[in-house]
Amino acid sequence: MVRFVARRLLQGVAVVFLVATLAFILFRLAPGDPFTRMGDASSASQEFKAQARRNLGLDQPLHTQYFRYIANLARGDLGMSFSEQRPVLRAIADRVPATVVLAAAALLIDFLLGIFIGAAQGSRAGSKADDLLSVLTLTLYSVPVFWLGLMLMLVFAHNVGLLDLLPATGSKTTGVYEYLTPLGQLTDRIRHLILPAVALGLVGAAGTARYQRAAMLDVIRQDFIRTARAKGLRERSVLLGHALRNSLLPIITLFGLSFPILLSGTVLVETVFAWPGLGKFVVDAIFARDYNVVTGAVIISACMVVLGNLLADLLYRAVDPRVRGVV
Amino acid sequence: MSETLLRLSRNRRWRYGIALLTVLGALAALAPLLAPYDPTAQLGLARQLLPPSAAHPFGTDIFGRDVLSRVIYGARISFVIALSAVLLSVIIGTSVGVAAGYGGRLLDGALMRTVDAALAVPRVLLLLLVLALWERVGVASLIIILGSTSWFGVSRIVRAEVLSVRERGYMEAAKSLGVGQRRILSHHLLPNITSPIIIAATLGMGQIVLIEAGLSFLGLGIQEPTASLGRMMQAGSALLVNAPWTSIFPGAIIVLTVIGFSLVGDGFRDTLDPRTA
Amino acid sequence: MSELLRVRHLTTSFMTGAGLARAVDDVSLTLLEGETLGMVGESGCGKTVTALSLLRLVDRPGHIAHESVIEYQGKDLMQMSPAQLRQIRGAEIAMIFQEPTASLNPVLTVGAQVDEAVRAHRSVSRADARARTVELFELVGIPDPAKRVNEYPHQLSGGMQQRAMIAMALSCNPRILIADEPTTALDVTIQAQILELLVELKQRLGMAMILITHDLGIVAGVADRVAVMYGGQIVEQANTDALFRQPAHPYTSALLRAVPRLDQPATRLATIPGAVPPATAWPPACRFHPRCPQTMDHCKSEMPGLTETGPAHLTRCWLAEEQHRRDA
Amino acid sequence: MKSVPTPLLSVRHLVKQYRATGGLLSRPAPLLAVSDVSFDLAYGESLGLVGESGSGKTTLARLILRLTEATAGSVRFDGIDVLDLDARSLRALRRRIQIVFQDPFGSLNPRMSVGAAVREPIEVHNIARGAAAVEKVTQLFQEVGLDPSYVDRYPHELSGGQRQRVGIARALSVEPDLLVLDEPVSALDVSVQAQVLNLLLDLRERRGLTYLFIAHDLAVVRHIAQRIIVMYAGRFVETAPAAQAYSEPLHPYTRSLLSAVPVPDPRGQRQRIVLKGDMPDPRHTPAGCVFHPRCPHLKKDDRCRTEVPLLREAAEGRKVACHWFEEPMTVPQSQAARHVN
Repeated sequence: MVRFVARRLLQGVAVVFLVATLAFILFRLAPGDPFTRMGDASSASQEFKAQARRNLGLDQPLHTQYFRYIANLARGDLGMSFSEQRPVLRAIADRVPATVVLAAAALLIDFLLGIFIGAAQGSRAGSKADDLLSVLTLTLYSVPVFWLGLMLMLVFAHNVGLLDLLPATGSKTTGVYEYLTPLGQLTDRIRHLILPAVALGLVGAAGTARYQRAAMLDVIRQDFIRTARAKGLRERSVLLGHALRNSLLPIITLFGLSFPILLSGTVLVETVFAWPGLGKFVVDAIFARDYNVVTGAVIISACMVVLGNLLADLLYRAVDPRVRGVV
Repeated sequence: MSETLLRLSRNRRWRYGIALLTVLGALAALAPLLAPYDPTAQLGLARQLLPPSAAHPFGTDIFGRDVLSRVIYGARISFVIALSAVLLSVIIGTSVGVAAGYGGRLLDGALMRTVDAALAVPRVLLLLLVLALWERVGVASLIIILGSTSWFGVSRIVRAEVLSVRERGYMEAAKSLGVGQRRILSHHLLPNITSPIIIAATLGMGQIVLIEAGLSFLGLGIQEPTASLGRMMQAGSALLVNAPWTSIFPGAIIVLTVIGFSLVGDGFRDTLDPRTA
Repeated sequence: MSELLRVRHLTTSFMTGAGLARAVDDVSLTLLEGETLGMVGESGCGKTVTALSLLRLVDRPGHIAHESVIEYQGKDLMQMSPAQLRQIRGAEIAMIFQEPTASLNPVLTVGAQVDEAVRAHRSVSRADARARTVELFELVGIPDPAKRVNEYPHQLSGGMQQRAMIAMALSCNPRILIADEPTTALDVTIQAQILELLVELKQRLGMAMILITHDLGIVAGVADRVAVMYGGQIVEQANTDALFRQPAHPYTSALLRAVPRLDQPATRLATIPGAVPPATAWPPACRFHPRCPQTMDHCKSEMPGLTETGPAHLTRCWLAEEQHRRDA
Repeated sequence: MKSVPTPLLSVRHLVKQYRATGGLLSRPAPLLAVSDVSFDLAYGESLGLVGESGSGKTTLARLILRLTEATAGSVRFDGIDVLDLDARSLRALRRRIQIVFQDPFGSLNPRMSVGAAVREPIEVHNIARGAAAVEKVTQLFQEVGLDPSYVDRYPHELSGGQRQRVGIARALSVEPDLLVLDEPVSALDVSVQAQVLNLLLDLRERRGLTYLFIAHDLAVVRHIAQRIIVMYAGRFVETAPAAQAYSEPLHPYTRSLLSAVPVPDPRGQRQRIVLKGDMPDPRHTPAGCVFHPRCPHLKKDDRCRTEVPLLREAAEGRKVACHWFEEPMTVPQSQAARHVN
């Protein structure tokens, strides 16, 4: 077990290293460097740019740049953020918690709702309810997550929506939050979380439900379900104890694969709801031409994805005895 | 082949999907004929932000442009981008997948580790990384960017399929009959991996439509004044209270398009995938 | 001996892409207490669907016709509620299947799967159920049962998996065991072990057994009576000895001559032309007539009934019926 | 001294060892699939290779055809060193050795019509082209008892027996000398199995083919083979002319195997020797005789547990790998029946 985790962590480090290398290549292969690209948008003088290039080592040969970049990375140094005038890592660290909270809440909605709907559909495949839910999940699956966010806002948000129920943007009520009781603060944060998390979670849940339905159908066709019925088990035990349980195996794989998709979604949702997380930070950084932040965010996201995959692998091993003992 | 078509036409999802895509595709293809206005024409101050009416079924935007016309042209761009980018990604993905699955351990390892790394980066972030280097992107460069960052999944599917087909009896049979490598590849391997590629490609088109819209929404894709659905929604998001139609309609068209691709993809999966048939 | 199971007009059909398939068509049979009834036929003849229909385990798109009667000790399973049916399944009538690997849930220990069968029909504690499971494992000859109950199916060999399936089937001392091709997926030497085990357990526990197989050799060694299936129907039914000595249906005799044997000179085998047609395309009238060496005009126009052609010997064949009438 | 004709196929000390895929946790244990086997196959002979799953019989066939590479040993076909051929010569050799696979469905490309499947080797080996190739396909279809109008059908449109006939026609298309038949009838129903077996007998007679017939079903092998090799856990345990192997088997495994075959005659039931346990795990084969943990021989002793029995001459043309084959092996009834421990 320890060996498995160690091995997968090592592989994860290799993946992150590769991501960093790809990012390096992408940037250096592109014509010019951040400063030429800044071009006329920046009023900085030629001397300033040349000085900045020297400071950043951009005048060095490529391999020297690469090794320095990797060496810095190994020390956890992702460079400086131009726009915030502080280390990228620290700037990112400030944003990560908000994104993790949003992603976790969305993940919860995604899988709880998705598995429930998909399993219900799969066990009654072909029924009217199944057809109806299929239309619903297909539609939700096809909705751009940011548009769903806008539509939710249009219905539920303060000052915007028809129902005026929840705050539209931000992660807390500015100006008021500091004066709330701890419980009030929590409520305030949760109220802000609901819309973005639901937008992100619903789209995910639709995909999960489609997958879960197929997985359930797949399992129900298998011989051991017939065995379970033949020994006189209640239909509920057959469905929960055998069918659902086994159908969750492919869902765990989906769980591992959903992390990058989820993080993609946060970029869009955070922009819609002005959620102060990593995604919004990256988008702002692009317009501010703060390239170190973009690279840093890509690397940090890769780390999150790697950890997520490890989590999925561990879950899989916990549930499927056949893969235990196989490294 | 005709038998496959017959089975497809019996699949309800596939039929609905094809019908939906045909309508939307016709709309996109015939945009110049069908759009009531020039999508970039600003019709004057008096016609700014008009709610839906007989003259403007989808209303007008803040510059007084006809939203229906812009939606039709936007759909046209979405279609062009989705089809071309997926074509590109399928070509790259299939080549890489076949090379990895059939080209020996070393090549497989190198290619798949690279794909692992690429897949570890959330797709939108990856695109932001690439787009950060471009000032303004036109349709052509967007297609190249989207296509060249969308093949990772395809290559994995193809590789898995190649590895599985490699073990099938008929591959060994061909080998034992003295059939050469190249012929085995073209006559026995490739024809048997087309189904998953078709399925992945169709479902991929829906995803590209969504991603392209997302990028434009962030302000990084197609630039104004060209009509793009994502960009329209971005502009619309600022006017959510006053002019919701400017964001509702472009979104709805995207939803319909993606539903179409998903239905067709599901239909292909139901009929072509031996595991579910 | 009294009748344990009495099946009348059992008909099971499937809606398929190619049309309606009457996989089992008007099958009637009787199982007496303590006897072994063998059901033989080639693949696609409806043996397995018959077995599943007996416990109403046919899944959609399969459907058992309403007029079918499946009487167990006088009670019709067709009329039972799901709850009543559950009290029969596993407790009174148990089943084992062809592929032990596929028939066991891969993510549960074999012990847990047997425990579950015990607890489905008896209100016993977990510990008692487990004790019973260990006892059952010992009964079916799984070495080191206390350890094996905690293993997962993939950790057992095919033969051991089938023993675990048998243990599960026997958990509530059923009166009837339906074994559907229980040894087909196994090697010859393991097949011999399992067959021997089944025969021994049947005797020891006083069960009746329906043994479904394509292997005439297995039937000859194990069954008291044999029903031969072709095209979803029973075409011949007789005591084992009579069936092998004097097969009355041309299909039975052709099948017997087509089997390669160790106990006779290795001569050229007799063949049956063609193959079993799919269930969606049974030939009209006698279903065997396109392959039969003795087809008469009558066989192409009217389906023969299952009639008595000897003592306790039923045959579905115009020719056999005619011969019997002449002899009588 | 009699002049011994050169055999068509000569296998010497052939070994196939798989590297175990041991990771960090499991100790890599080499897996010996075929362990030092030697045999000859004469022109026109039919040799039956019998064993249960995991005995190594299919691996042996694949080694001979070089569908998998041998670890050690030699295979000579008509004087040619098969294991030493380069890719080009190997393809040429494959005209002369052909294989018919167990699963007729799996061994046919689902996207290729069966006519095209039979024509492919004809064209690849430049035996005929165009209309001549089509004509040859028609002839082959007729020869194996298939309606030539089936050429445009796809494998899934044919029955199992028909597909196996296509497989045979395809193998014959290149006019081979040796036909390796890997369980060619075990996926077929009894009535169809008999048809295909008879076809194989006819073809052998008509074309003077040499057969290496691999099967687990002893009754089937008996109808086609003149000589039998019995394999167990990667080793040959007995080789004998068919008549003797069946009437008077010498190795305890052969005896048990024969006695385990069900006889379709309720009055002709014989005393069965039911073996205990399973085939050994190929990664942990027992020391000494591989068969000793299951062996019912009364004389089984320490030698069986420690010393590997060599395949030694038991009589003219017969070899057995058992320390005790000369000793009678009557198993007491109680022991035969009691297999449940």
